[in-house]
Amino acid sequence: MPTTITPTSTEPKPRRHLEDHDHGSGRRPPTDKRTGGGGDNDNWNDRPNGRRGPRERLVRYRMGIFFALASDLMFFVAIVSTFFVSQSTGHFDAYNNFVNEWSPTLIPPILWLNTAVLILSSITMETARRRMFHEVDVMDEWLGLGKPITRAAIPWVAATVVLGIVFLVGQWIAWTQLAVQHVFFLSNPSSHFFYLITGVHGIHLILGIFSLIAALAGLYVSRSLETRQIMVDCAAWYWHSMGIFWLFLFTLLVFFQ
Amino acid sequence: MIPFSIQPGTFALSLATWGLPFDASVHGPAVDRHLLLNLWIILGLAALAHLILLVGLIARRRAEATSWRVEYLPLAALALLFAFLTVRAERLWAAARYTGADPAALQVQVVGEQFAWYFRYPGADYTFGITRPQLVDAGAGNPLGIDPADGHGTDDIVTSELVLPADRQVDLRINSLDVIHGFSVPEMRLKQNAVPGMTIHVHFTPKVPGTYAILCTQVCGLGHYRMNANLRVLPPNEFAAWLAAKQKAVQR
Amino acid sequence: MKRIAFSALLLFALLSAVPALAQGCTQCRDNTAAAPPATQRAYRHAIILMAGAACGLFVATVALLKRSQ
Amino acid sequence: MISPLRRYLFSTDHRVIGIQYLVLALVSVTIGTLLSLLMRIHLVWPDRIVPFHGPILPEDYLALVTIHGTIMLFFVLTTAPQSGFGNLILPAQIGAHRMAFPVANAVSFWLTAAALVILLSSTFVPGGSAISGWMAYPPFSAVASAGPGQGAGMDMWLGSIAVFAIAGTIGAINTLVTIIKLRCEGMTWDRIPLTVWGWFTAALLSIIAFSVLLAALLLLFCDRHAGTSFFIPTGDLVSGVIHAASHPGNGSPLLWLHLFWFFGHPEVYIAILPGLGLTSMLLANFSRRRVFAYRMMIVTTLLIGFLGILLWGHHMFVAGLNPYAASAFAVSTMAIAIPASAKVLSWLVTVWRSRPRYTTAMLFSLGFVSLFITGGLTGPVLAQPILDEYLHNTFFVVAHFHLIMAMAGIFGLFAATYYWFPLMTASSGKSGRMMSERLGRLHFWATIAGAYATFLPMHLTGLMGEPRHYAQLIGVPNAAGHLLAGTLPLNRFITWSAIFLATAQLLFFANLIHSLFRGKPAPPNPWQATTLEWHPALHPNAPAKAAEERIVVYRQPCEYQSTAGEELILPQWSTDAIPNIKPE
Repeated sequence: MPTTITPTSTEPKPRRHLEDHDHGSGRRPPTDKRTGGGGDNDNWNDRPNGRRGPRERLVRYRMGIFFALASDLMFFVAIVSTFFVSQSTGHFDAYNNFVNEWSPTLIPPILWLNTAVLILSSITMETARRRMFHEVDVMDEWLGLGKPITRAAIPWVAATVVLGIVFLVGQWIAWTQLAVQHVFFLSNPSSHFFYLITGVHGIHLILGIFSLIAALAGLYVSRSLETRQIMVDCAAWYWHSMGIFWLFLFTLLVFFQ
Repeated sequence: MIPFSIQPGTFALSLATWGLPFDASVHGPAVDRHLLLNLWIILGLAALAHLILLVGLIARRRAEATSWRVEYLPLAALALLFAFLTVRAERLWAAARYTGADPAALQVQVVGEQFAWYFRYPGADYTFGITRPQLVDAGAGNPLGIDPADGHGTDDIVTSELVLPADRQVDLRINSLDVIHGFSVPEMRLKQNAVPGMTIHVHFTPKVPGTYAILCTQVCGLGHYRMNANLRVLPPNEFAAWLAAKQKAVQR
Repeated sequence: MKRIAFSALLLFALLSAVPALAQGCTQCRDNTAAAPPATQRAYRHAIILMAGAACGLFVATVALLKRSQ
Repeated sequence: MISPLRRYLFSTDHRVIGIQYLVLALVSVTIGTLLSLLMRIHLVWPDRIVPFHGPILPEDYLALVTIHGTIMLFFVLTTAPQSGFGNLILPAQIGAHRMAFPVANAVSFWLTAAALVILLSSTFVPGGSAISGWMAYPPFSAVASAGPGQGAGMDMWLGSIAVFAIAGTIGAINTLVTIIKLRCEGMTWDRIPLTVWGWFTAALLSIIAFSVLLAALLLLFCDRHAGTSFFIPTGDLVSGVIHAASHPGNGSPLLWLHLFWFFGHPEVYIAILPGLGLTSMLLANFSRRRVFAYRMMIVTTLLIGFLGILLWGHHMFVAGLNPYAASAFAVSTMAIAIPASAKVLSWLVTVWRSRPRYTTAMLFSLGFVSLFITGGLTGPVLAQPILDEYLHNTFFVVAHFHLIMAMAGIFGLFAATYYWFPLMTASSGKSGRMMSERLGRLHFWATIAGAYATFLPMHLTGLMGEPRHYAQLIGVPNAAGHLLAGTLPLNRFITWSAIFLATAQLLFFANLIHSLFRGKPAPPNPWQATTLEWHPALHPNAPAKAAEERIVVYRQPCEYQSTAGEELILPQWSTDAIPNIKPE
């Protein structure tokens, strides 16, 4: 008759050493995605949460920025739904005929250029982000061969900053062009929304530029590779979603007035 | 000391109908029946739940319940109960609000402003005159800004108390000059916010002649508490006399 | 499974309600005038947009929690 | 050695921040209660003179209402459960040693404090605080000339709420990431304690709702100062000024109602959800039972949150909402009664024939159940448009949300305080203190008696037709005066009960102060609880190197065995059962 023999575990479970914990920038190469095992007495699951290797902090911050962007999305959704409503609400004048004062704001053509610039900046930012995780450079840096990551990423981040500023200037020009046509914030419900949307989005971009500059500074200053990766990564995701928000808002302003 | 003094008689009386005020409208009794049904049901449910809680706390310890039936059967029962109440309420709601007033209904405009109610009757030509906010001047006796240039407006009757004939449907067009007010007549089981920029129609039929309270139920400023008026429901003939008198006054 | 069906039922009840979420008083002639169909449609779109976005976020986050265990 | 300022004031330690939040909430709740007492006293004795103030004018009364509502809802019922106990207990309950973003945590607290300061200081600006209630309906809130307090006071109200919304969003992000990312090993979907589920759902609702509120506030601010008219209709005539010339376009006040209640209704669930979870856990713990239908409780928590997004319209039945929409919202509102009743059923079954230990925390949880039932059952009544047409904005509504949100929420907070006081007072190296049970019981019975005596009669005055926000019931002209005078006897009774209820809270303060210094030292796990916040390594008085200890969870919370008379408790973290030391 068949019998199943379950071998009792002969070797004792490897003891944890309190001193060998890894704060993310430790002995473990930052590109390493293994968590433990391998009999190397270094099972990362034996660590308390928050101490489990290079990418954990990164993932946490990434998720944080995503939730922030989600709630920001609701902010824009609220404004857009107000846009739809006030677009079609009217009132009755004394003679009981329906008046809707909404007259579409003409979109200054420069906005198309700005949009292209923003898309371009997103591309440069993505390149910078990718550079931060470029495995060979990461290994070089981890082995102590200078800061190739920083060197590789800085120009791209800087380019993004420049493009972002160009975009903002472009938006400002668009505003002045409208002002020349005597379309002001107060002129009309649709102009309310044009200035409101572009303005709010512009403020978001200014914040984005600040975070990019912070990331640049971090690239110079910070010694921890992981910190630099986090800064650039979060700034990048924020920047991308601002670009996507702009694409939606721009389509709204162009086609849905 | 007794912190409050209540005549026991009136208190018991008001408890019997849960303190609901007198009901003077045609659609009211149905609403009251449904409301009282609801109140008795939730009173029963609350009592039952507390009874179960107490018994469960007092009784001797026993092994914990594992069958999910204890969860799902009562839940299903409650769901059915709520569905029943919803359907019943929706039918009343539909009867009250889905359809417009019948064309023969008496047309009255209700206008709320800080902090008074004004009521406008279309007058002999059965047509409301044009109003302009620029012309509003309560001091000059034109609180609604009726345009004198418009012929329809000249015979409009504006009063500060709502006078209605009994047993005739009335179609109120409610709006507001300044901020959101709440037009509420408890004895008619009637409530509708007066929203500036919107004309909202509600229709009902007063039944019992008498004088009833009209309240503002949406906070509208420091005079919110005293923004009220009287609703006088008259027998049809007295109402006709009142209207005729008012019209004569306006013509002059 | 029952729970899924149960919540699905509720969802159905809600979604079947959504088309009715128009704005403005459609009680009678004047009120349809007071809130013309365009306005009602706009309000409907706005309400659906907001509710939809919110529900999407909600479900996505719960899924995220479910996945990361 | 860090400076005490750094340690206690600008600390980034989640426990310290939690305590800071709770202190802020305690201050706020004291102020809010005193304001409500002023209102009650003014209602029945309008000619009383308030010391240092003089008679209460109608605008003062409305300012009292507004500040009372805003403080209680935002700075007590949102702050204390979600941010206070959320910081104190949440990380430990999921086996984490810290929150995900400590600095953001501190920033969030200081923003909240700033918001409170802004709100309170609005009393001293010319015109006083805003008088348009916490829902701030335009055009009343959009036009500065609509009343005293609608100028600078209203602006400060807007600013305060905007800052609070930002702070709440930051805190919610922190909570969500902590729950999703920092759970310890084995803390799977259905092993997460229901309190954590409550915090999770509430945080989720916060990131959805607060940003919408922020957008609405921005638009309202534009209406007030930039001359737009998103919420102001054309030709709106407020106190003699026509807002057509200065405000082009035609806004709709209903737009604000939609945006506000889209935020406002989730907000009240944010206030109550943690309490729901805590009640389930405490009932199970003290009656030595599993939580009945645990997964069902998880689903209902999420379902309440989810439906909470979809039923804001029931605040607008008589506000000019399309009657068909009213019907739809009535259905979705009725639908939420079902998960709520599922929770109540689970509580009843959990304690059924369990002979629980009547600690103060348990008493307050039972009180929560009672209040949740009583206050909740009036919800379906108000959810029916035809009945809401009569009850809308009467004291019936006031009674409803005070019972289910204010009182139940406060009872949840009391239960949490009595239950977690040992953890709140413990610090590294020294064990915590228990609160006095005798005083606690006294406090409970006084409080529940006062709560019911105060808020049950309000249903009746509401049915009699007494509207909200009325600065006077005496001396009102016309037939309305007669109607309102009829409610006076009951209102006197309510006022006396409210005074009693407020006075009873002195017992709590006495207990707090006494136990803080003289409370008897707490054993490591005083309630024989099974959840992780009592894990020796996660306990506040654990040594520093305990932060290296690995936490593993093996089972659902609230598992007990009673074999052959002797009771065993199975903590989530232990592989084998521990005999339950019966407290003397």
